[in-house]
Amino acid sequence: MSEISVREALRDAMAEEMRLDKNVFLMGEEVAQYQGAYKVSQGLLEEFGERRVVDTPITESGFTGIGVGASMGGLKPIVEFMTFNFAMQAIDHIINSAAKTLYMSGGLIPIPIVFRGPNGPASRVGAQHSQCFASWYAHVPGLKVVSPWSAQDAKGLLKASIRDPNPVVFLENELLYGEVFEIPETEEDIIPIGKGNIVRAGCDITVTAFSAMVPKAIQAADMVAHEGISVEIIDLRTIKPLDSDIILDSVKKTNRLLTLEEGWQSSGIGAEIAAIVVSSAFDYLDAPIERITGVDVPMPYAANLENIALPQVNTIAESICRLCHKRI
Amino acid sequence: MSEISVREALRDAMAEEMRLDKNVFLMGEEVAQYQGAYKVSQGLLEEFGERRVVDTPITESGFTGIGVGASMGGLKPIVEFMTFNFAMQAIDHIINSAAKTLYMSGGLIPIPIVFRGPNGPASRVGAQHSQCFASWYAHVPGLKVVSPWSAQDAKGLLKASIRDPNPVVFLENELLYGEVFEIPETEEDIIPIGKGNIVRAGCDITVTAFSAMVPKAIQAADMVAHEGISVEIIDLRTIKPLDSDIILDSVKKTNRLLTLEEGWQSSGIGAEIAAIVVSSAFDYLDAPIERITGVDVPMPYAANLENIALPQVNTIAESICRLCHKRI
Amino acid sequence: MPQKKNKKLQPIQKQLLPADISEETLHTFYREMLLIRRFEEKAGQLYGMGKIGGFCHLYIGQEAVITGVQSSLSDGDSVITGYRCHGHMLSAGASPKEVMAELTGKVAGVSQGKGGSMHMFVRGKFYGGHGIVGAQVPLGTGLAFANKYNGNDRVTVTFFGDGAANQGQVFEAFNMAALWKLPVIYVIENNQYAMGTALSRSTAIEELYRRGAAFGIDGQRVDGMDVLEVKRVTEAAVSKCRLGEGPILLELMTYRYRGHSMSDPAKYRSKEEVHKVRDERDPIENLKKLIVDSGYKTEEDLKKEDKSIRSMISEAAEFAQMSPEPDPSALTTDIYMDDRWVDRKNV
Amino acid sequence: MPQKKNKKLQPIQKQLLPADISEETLHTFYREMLLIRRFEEKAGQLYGMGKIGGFCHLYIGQEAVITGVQSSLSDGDSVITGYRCHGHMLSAGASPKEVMAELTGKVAGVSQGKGGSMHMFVRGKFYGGHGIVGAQVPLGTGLAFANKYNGNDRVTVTFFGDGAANQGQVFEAFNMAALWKLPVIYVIENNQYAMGTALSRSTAIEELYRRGAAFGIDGQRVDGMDVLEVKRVTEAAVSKCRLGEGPILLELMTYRYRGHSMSDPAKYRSKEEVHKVRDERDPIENLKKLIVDSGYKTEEDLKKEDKSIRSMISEAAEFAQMSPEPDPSALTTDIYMDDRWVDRKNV
Ligand SMILES: Cc1ncc(C[n+]2csc(CCOP(=O)(O)OP(=O)(O)O)c2C)c(N)n1
Ligand SMILES: Cc1ncc(C[n+]2csc(CCOP(=O)(O)OP(=O)(O)O)c2C)c(N)n1
Ligand SMILES: [Mg+2]
Ligand SMILES: [Mg+2]
Repeated sequence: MSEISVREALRDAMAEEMRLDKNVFLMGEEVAQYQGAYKVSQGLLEEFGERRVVDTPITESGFTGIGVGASMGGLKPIVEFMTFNFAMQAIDHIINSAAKTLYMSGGLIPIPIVFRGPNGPASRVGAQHSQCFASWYAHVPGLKVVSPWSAQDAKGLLKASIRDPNPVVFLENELLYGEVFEIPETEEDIIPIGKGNIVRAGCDITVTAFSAMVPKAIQAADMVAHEGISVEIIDLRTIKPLDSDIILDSVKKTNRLLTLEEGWQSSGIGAEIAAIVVSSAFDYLDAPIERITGVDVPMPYAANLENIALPQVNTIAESICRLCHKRI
Repeated sequence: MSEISVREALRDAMAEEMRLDKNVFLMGEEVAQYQGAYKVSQGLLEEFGERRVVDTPITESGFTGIGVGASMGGLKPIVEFMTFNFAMQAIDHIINSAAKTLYMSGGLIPIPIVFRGPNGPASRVGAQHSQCFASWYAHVPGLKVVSPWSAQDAKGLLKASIRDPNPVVFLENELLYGEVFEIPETEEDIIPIGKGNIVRAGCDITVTAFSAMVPKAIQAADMVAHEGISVEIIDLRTIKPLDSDIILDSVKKTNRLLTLEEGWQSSGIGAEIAAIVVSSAFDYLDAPIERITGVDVPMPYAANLENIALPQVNTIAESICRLCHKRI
Repeated sequence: MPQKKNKKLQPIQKQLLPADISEETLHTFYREMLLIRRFEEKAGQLYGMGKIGGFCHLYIGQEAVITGVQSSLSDGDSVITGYRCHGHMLSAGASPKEVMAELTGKVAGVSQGKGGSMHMFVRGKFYGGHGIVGAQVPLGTGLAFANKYNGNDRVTVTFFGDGAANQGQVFEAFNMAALWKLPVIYVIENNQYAMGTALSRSTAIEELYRRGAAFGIDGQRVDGMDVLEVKRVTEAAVSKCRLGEGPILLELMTYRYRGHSMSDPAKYRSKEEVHKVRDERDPIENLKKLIVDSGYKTEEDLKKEDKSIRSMISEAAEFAQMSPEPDPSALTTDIYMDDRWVDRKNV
Repeated sequence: MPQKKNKKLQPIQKQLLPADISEETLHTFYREMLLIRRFEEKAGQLYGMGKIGGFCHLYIGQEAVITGVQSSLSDGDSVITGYRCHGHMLSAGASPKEVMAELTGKVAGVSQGKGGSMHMFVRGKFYGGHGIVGAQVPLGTGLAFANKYNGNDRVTVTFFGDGAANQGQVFEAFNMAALWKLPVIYVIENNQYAMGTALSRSTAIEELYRRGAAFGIDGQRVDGMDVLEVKRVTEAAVSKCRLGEGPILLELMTYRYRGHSMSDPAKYRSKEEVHKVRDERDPIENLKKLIVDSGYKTEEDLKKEDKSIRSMISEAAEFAQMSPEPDPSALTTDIYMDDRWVDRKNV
């Protein structure tokens, strides 16, 4: 066992894959000399040189298109967005050039590429820098969408994403970068895309979460444990393809479901999960499905407002109790 | 009563509002001299001149930003996208500059603007020209999202959108432009944003639809009527804010729900509706909620594949029967 | 591409031809351009018959551009363009049958019927076939990036229109290509209209070859209706580009005879304007004259060839109409590549 | 803005000053620039104390730019910029208290605490405060569009950075502004770095004032550390722009002394480089010297004023810290404007 932060896990994943495959390279704003705006690429320039760790001008549409073109040309780019908010400038290339090309070419032109960077709210960075894009990308066939919580998952899933022959949108979380996790030292640390993870087994209610919502789910589960409620927490890890089996199996056991996400509610990830479950496990449901999401507002800057714009552990615990017909 | 096509209805809405308010103007590619790529702006240049009907270069990001800036400056722009596929180039301005500014400015800077154009699949135009963006825009607070079916709705809702002091994303459908509807000649033809419409009352099952799916819902309802199933069809008309009351009231009556849309399934509009209903009308549901959506693939070009990529009337009728426990 | 016939050389008037252009080259150009034209005429017909759907952007009038450019490329070089790509496909060596079958949406099409007129590819040579105006410019720049990354001397030619030249991502690509000295040749096919918008209505300065100057990219305007001129200029650009000196911008002045796509009544220009270009600048007619004047071929010879091209195209059209549509199961294939992760130890 | 004092004129050395610049103007500039600097220093302190969160982009070093530009504008003209906007807010007349309260996220802030450091506005004068690099350029062009539409003679100054200058939408806006002759002045605040990226690493050609040439926009490079030079050039540009002759591009050479935002260790440049600029080109120090040399004010006078500005800023900081946070109910207001449709008959 060794201790490692999510930041280091991501860096190690890239470094290891770059060592294994000379076609893998990293490009983005400030990824090289500056070592990453959030220091995720620390040390990569030193090890791999500026041919493979490429600082770009602030031109997301241009460098994303270049990344996709390089992928068509046989390379395996990792395109870092300083944050996914800025990927909106480039989203046409992610959708129209990357996600659709294999299909449009009748299978002739694969686009192996990873788009990664911090997604969703950070801390006090305001409305234009706090959006969660999980459901937008998950909407689109041809993309895979990954959003890890732990360091081990971050590493294993990023490695899998880099090896994947398809375009992968890899959604990180700035506030998790510094979180330290124990990581077992094993040979094979790949974590397959498309598989959720039961981070806590339980029998009374299923709670789905991903990224920064997983620790909040755990805290809430701890709280309600005192009330005798046993919560099963599923870390989705992959948003697309969604591991609906793990969710359905769990709901068939617990008969109750609460979904968590930091993003907005309308047509979010929780909406999709609720719709899957009410369609495929209707007879197993003993209670309404609830969704706890970021409040449907552009992210405010004020500390107190930002706080209540995001799901609270208390609220989660209350929801769990309500769904389980217990008072907290 | 007079007969009018959706195309004319949209044009009339713009013309009438431009006559009423000198700050309203139309900009976009080919909207002036060419009279609109799909002839929606026919006659507007002649009536209003090139100051108010403005042809732009093919630079969506630029002219959308200019539109939003003009709105900040006191005008009420109608920005036409030749299709909404191209609005991906400009989506940062729609989200970050238009939707969020009122909030970020503490209410100081309103952005009255309409973004309109054809959305979703047309006919045989391939993967990059056939995407439905309803759920993406509906995800975002600060935007209103409208997607009409009939000519009357198109006119009344576009007029309401132009008058609305907020950014409105107005999603049209190319294949409906030529459809002709009877329109009553009344004084006030505004149709309020945020209200669904029961286009057919029924008691056995609720079917939600919008835009080109409404006529398919009607056809399917006709088919199953022979089996004695009475379908209530709700034309959503507005996607955001969604008229959840009209849906919940209907489901509380029919106890069954089928959602229709041409867009992709994951985190689509049907997902949101299903999630709302299973959360707020759980005890009324007698059957699983089903969603019929566009198949989760980039749109193929081949005629037969394109056909089966989209919801079929047959499939809809089958779903209705299945949910109502009848065989067709 | 039609196979070259080994015909005995006829006496020619040397002075009519640039020193390094053989009669055979002229003849090849002629056949290649004619193939594109006849193909496009047939595509237009099939569209009229409802056999082709959606958009169909014909290349008629612009044949000299891709023909001249392609002739100056070597194996391993790549080409990319927008939706007006039938000519580029044929020039890249795709069979007229398979291209036409793609247009009719059949499984025998180069993209198995899934792409359509705008989305076709020849692996390793032609990278599409893109529907979003301007998007191919960073993509082509990325192909060049890959070549530079791999340390080879291949070049990428990235085509786009006069309308596309205003797109922001074009300038972003220019900047990076210049900064990183990428081996890319940007070719603006200036056919003077973007749909219904004449160039003068989309920009204040019509000298599009100057668009790279602010980034240090040299530009040049070329007669894109003269295949020999196109070849000459492109060859020079390619040689320079191979040396690793970075991007080059060429503005090829050309003209499209037909509407933007099939549904365009083209009211934004006069019939006279079109006729004048056809009469005076047609790339095929002018080359034909040169060949006949040179004595290498007679009018009669060329007519015969036209006939054989026409019949090849008719066959392609026949094939494209008779071929079956894709199997319905194809709807859900090719969304993702197989997930077999490459086992690195065996690479 | 500090109020101007009516002080008796001192004997001055006329030759030091441009003919049309009064000592009073110098003095006003001095006070305005100093206000920005002291404000920013205090903001930096509050950030260090955890009173300000998220991003906080200080303007220290660049004060002459907005001060000189603003002085050449009239009522009704508008300004827009990116996230580095505290100086622009103060220059637009926003009260230091309200700006500081916005930085601390309080309800008394100009955006009621909802916007933060990057998102502030002064209605009718300053249009933000935008967080997406380059986005303000089309927005500012749109403000100019509205003025042209309304047939008035107002101008819009659109500021952006050297890094932003590479963004595609900037070129798209240039093209339309030139095509439509919009009354917009583009001001590049070239502080030579975009975060950690020195200009030479983001573009091959560093003469950013040439970026509009391909569209017919004249450009000029200006010493942005000399407020008088900034004023002189901007005034000329504004006059020209008011005549309806279309956009103008100014590249103002300046420098930021602090890191990009508060968390930036600024390892990408040497301390010496920063010190050299501070020592030799500081806009405030150099102006101070001019004022003192002119005899209009003594060092002592100016020190006293600095003190009064410092105390005003301290009050602002006090106010910003003591003010309450927004009421929780504010979370869900201002998402949409009231839906009362305007009754057209009463307009
Ligand atoms: C981003 C985007 N905007 C608009 C369109 C619609 N459109 C397709 S082709 C075209 C005109 C392009 O003109 P030009 O670049 O000159 O190329 P040409 O058609 O003349 O070959 C337009 C507006 C599009 N496909 N993509
Ligand atoms: C589209 C976009 N990409 C990246 C960022 C992150 N970012 C914020 S400021 C900045 C540097 C901008 O530099 P410059 O334009 O020179 O302005 P300066 O900060 O020097 O004033 C970057 C990369 C962003 N906000 N928006
Ligand atoms: Mg053109
Ligand atoms: Mg800078």
